[in-house]
Amino acid sequence: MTDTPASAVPAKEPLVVVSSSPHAHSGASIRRIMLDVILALTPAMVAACWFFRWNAVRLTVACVISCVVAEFVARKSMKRDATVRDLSAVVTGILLAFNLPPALPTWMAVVGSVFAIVVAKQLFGGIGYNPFNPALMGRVLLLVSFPVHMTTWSTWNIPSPAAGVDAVTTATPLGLLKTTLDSTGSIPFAFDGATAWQFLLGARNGCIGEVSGLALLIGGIYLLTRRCIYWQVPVMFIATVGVFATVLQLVDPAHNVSPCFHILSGGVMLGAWFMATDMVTSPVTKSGMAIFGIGCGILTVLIRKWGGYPEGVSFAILIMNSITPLINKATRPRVFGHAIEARK
Amino acid sequence: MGPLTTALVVFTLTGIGCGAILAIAARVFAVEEDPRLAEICAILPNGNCGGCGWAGCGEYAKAILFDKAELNLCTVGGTETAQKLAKYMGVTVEVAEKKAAIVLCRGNAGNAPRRFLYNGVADCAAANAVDGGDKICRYGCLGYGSCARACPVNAISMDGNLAMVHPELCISCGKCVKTCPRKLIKLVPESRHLHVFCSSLDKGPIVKKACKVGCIACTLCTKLAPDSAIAMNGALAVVDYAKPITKEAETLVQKCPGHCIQQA
Amino acid sequence: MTQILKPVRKALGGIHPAYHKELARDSAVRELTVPKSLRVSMAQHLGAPAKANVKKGDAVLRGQKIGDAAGFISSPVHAPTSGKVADVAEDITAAGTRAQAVVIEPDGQDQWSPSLPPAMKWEEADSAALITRVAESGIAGMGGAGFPTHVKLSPPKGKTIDTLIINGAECEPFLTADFRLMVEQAGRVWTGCRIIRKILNARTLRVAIEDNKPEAIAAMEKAMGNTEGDTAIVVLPTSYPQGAEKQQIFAITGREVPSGGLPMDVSAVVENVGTAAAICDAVVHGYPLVERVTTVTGKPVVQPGNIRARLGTSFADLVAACGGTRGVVAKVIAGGPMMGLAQFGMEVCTTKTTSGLLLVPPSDVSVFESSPCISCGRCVDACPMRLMPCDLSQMLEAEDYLGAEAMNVLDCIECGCCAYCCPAHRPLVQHMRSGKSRAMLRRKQQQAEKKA
Amino acid sequence: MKEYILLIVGAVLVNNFVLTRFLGICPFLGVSKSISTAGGMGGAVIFVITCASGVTWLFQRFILDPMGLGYLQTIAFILVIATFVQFVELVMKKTTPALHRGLGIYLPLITTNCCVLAVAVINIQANYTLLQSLAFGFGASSGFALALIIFTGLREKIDRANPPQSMRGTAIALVTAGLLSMAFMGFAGLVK
Repeated sequence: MTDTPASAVPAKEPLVVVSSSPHAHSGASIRRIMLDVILALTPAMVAACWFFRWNAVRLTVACVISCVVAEFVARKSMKRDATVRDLSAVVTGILLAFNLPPALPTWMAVVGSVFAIVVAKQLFGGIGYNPFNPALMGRVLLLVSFPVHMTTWSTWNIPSPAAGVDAVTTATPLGLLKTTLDSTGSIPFAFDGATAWQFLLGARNGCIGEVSGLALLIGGIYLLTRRCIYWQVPVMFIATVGVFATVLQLVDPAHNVSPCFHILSGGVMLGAWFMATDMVTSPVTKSGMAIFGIGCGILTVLIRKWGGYPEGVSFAILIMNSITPLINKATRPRVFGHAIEARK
Repeated sequence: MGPLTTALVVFTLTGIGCGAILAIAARVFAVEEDPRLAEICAILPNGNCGGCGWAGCGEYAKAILFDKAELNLCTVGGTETAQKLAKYMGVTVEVAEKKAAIVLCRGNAGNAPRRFLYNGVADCAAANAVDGGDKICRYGCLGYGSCARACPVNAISMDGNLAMVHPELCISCGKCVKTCPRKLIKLVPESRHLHVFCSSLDKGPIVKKACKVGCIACTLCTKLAPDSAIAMNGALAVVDYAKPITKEAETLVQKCPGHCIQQA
Repeated sequence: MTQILKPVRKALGGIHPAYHKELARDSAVRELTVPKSLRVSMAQHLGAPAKANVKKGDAVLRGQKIGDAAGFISSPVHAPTSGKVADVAEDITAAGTRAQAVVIEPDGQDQWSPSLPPAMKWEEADSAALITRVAESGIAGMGGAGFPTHVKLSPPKGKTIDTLIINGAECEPFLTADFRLMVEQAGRVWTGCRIIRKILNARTLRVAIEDNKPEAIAAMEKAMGNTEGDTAIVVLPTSYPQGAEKQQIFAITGREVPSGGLPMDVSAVVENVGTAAAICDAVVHGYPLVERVTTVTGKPVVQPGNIRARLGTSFADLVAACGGTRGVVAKVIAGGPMMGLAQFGMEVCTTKTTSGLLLVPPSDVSVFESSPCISCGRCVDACPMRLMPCDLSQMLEAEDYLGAEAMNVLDCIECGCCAYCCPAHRPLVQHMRSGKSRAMLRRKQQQAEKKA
Repeated sequence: MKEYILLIVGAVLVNNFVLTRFLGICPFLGVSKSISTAGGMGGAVIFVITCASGVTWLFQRFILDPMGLGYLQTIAFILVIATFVQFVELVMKKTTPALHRGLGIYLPLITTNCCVLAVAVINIQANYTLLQSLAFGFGASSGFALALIIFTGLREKIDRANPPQSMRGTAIALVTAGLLSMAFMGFAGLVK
């Protein structure tokens, strides 16, 4: 850098930039947020690769690539500027893959990805405009279109009620619970401390990204410290599931499992930390976020307990997505200086 | 009784019963309505298509009567309905000459340089509020296209940072005139093609620095134009569209040293 | 000893930007030699610009009135030095508008006008006389908005003021002018405070300083000595915008200024420390306001510092006094980075409201393209007025001005917290501004219609 | 009691008339522009459908069935419903003109809203008692109102969205309705 005499400063230099205030910026960007989400998903991805090996890699790669390509093609064909660089398509791809069972054929994953990006996101104009979480929309589409494939799991050792005698099943804990309760009216397994630990680490059946609660928790805490998410949504979501499940168990212990099971099984951890906290489709006010989390929790247990599907996290979040605009309206903060009479 | 007769009897009785209920209700719950409402409804096509922007013809009639809605919004009825409505409402349909909007500026990117790089909302009013707009000329077109967005018939296109009106599409609604923060757009008779394409009230030397096309207040045109059809407003020559300019037009265009008198 | 208090209420919203005060905070205020030419704008304050009462060729003396106040909400302007009037012409202001300016060619004598008002014994004067003196001395709020001070000091009948807040928060990043003033001339500031308190007959006096300025707190504490009555320094936690009037009143008294109201509606008045010092000069010495302390800072400035500059000094002269620049200047800002006004060059001149001049190198200028709102809620969290900037900006983008007005766009104080933290880089403040101007326009039209 | 609650919950969530049976789409798209109108329309529909299911049930039971005119059910129901809606409109115009103005053309349109006829017909087909019919009518119409209000909230977001030119307006609204109905599939099986 060379010093220029002061007199030469104004006219000869290239034109200066003039904009409206503020002239400072925190440096936050959508790309940075998405990068943080991807980083936060890494532990869960490692866990997925550990438990499901090749299948996890296959599904994640398929979903990410097809999401990015779908986003690129959609933007191009609509003659709009490319938005692939903001990484939101990558996040959608990873989240969708995390919500798929390990044995799902690749082409189905691709169908889900394309639907998620094109119909649930780009038709509305791209990031920021989609009313529903694209990844969950992709999953629900696959769930209603290919119910058999979407509920085919790998094998898992059931912690047996009679200690020591383990059985092997190809159902998820929630699926097994539902079918056994419906047919025999009893709980198929004991849920003790050791099992809870096993569930937390991820040794159970489920979608590839949802099994390890611990890995997801690490990612969630990272997001919290990076201020990418507010605590209201995940904490209220998980707490509500816990409270609701506790109440159920207290009322009828013979047909209800412990709240710990509800929190650690299925997609609660993944949903609470990564899906329900999706900025675009969740409320903007803190009280709204709390309501959103509570609603997700209630609907999740409602669907698990009385609904036709064994797992309700996806549906619960999507239903709460749909009333997000109403929550925003209802929780609009009182503007400073309003509702106060001027002192006469 | 055969089934046919039963059906007939039952339905006749039901019909009469329902009719009676409604007739009584209409009496009991009668609301006095403006009789003109029914008459306006009669003029409208009553297809309830909603093309006018209201939910059905009845609503549009109410809007005409109470909210002074415009009369030419019915797309189904077209001009005929509009004229009938105008006649009914006692509005004289203007027979004045058709006007078209025109942007009195030629300061496109090549002609009028900028004094800084603007970074912000691409809207003329917003840009004008940031340090007075990014063009050196403080009267010229900013080129952020607010008028083009305001135009209901897409008659304004942006051409090299300059708004251009396509007179054949213009419906002279005046929305662009209201939108332009620099008041560059005027409604002029469509038959007139000679304009002073500059709106700068600055003095000659400043205008010369700011734009290649600009009125430098030489007053030459005021002398050349017949019957003072071009007059000075301070340092700006302005065409008086009430007075004709015919054969002098070409000379004016050639002689203008600021190149701002042009035939559109 | 002086009491040191904590604020009674936590700040609402707000942000913690990078302050960069280290650039200029340790440089003592320097006197700037009178430059070759001064262009004194008549629009030094909010309200109607003053009317020049001199013409080309007139000789003026320092402190002589060269512009008369045009109405109640207006302020006179005085010659910053002695010399000849070279021109009275239209000139561009920092806000990008145009106003009359008196161009003075200094004669180098810098001779005070003999017709300056006499020094006053403020302890014995009555408040009407003091207010007249403040008005005649052309004092306007020196924090940035520039509201004529005498208007603030004369509340309408029926409104009493019980709390006077002296604002030394200086929450704008980069700026250190108020800080240096407090450190170096705490005595002047304190005298000014007492004069204002006398005028208003306010029971409570609070000096508000952010906790990142311990030297200023110490200096003020020393100057204030053994205070009488309900007087204290309030140490505010550092956050932006702690210096905003409504937020400061809320933090210190817990009172909320009603929407569309003024601080006097909650019996409070806020004055900047610079204003207090200027009032001290005007009353105690009879000097009108012809100079101010301003911070010249930013990475491209060779020697960032605080300068006591005459009104009408061009920005280029200010920068020259700080050793010029190095490297490319990509942005010139009059004021701080949060609420300052970007300039197209350095031709604009110092006014009573120029709290600083900030130069920004190209590496720190973000020329951005905004993307759609991703409803992250950060702006809602940061807004000190508890508005919903995200919704408002989307409404305004869709030109739904009525909807925005219904959602209280007029309450926006344009502090910039929302745009600062927006990850989509949306020009939220600019949207708010256009919404506000539309709403004001509509209200004016409505009032006009009512009259008609 | 439990039976009626299940009937209502089923009609509101599981077999939502708009989102799973795709009935009453016209007012669903038409009146979803502002929350207050949507609320008014929802209220009107709840009132009309609940009452109409009672009236049509009685009509079927005491007039059509004894006379053996079951095959004329559709025509008869339309007649009864139309009369009833006209009656409600007259009353509303007199008593709550503001709401009447807000609902505009959509109040008379309830006449032709297939929801009303569907509820009436389903009541007869499912052999509901009068009380069950009323409960079902109430549930179905509440489901309509719920879907309408949720959709109105979404509609505001969509109206500010930026879909490609060909998808603007009703097209994107229908896509949204489709996605919403996919979300509501989560309630499937809630009431067996």
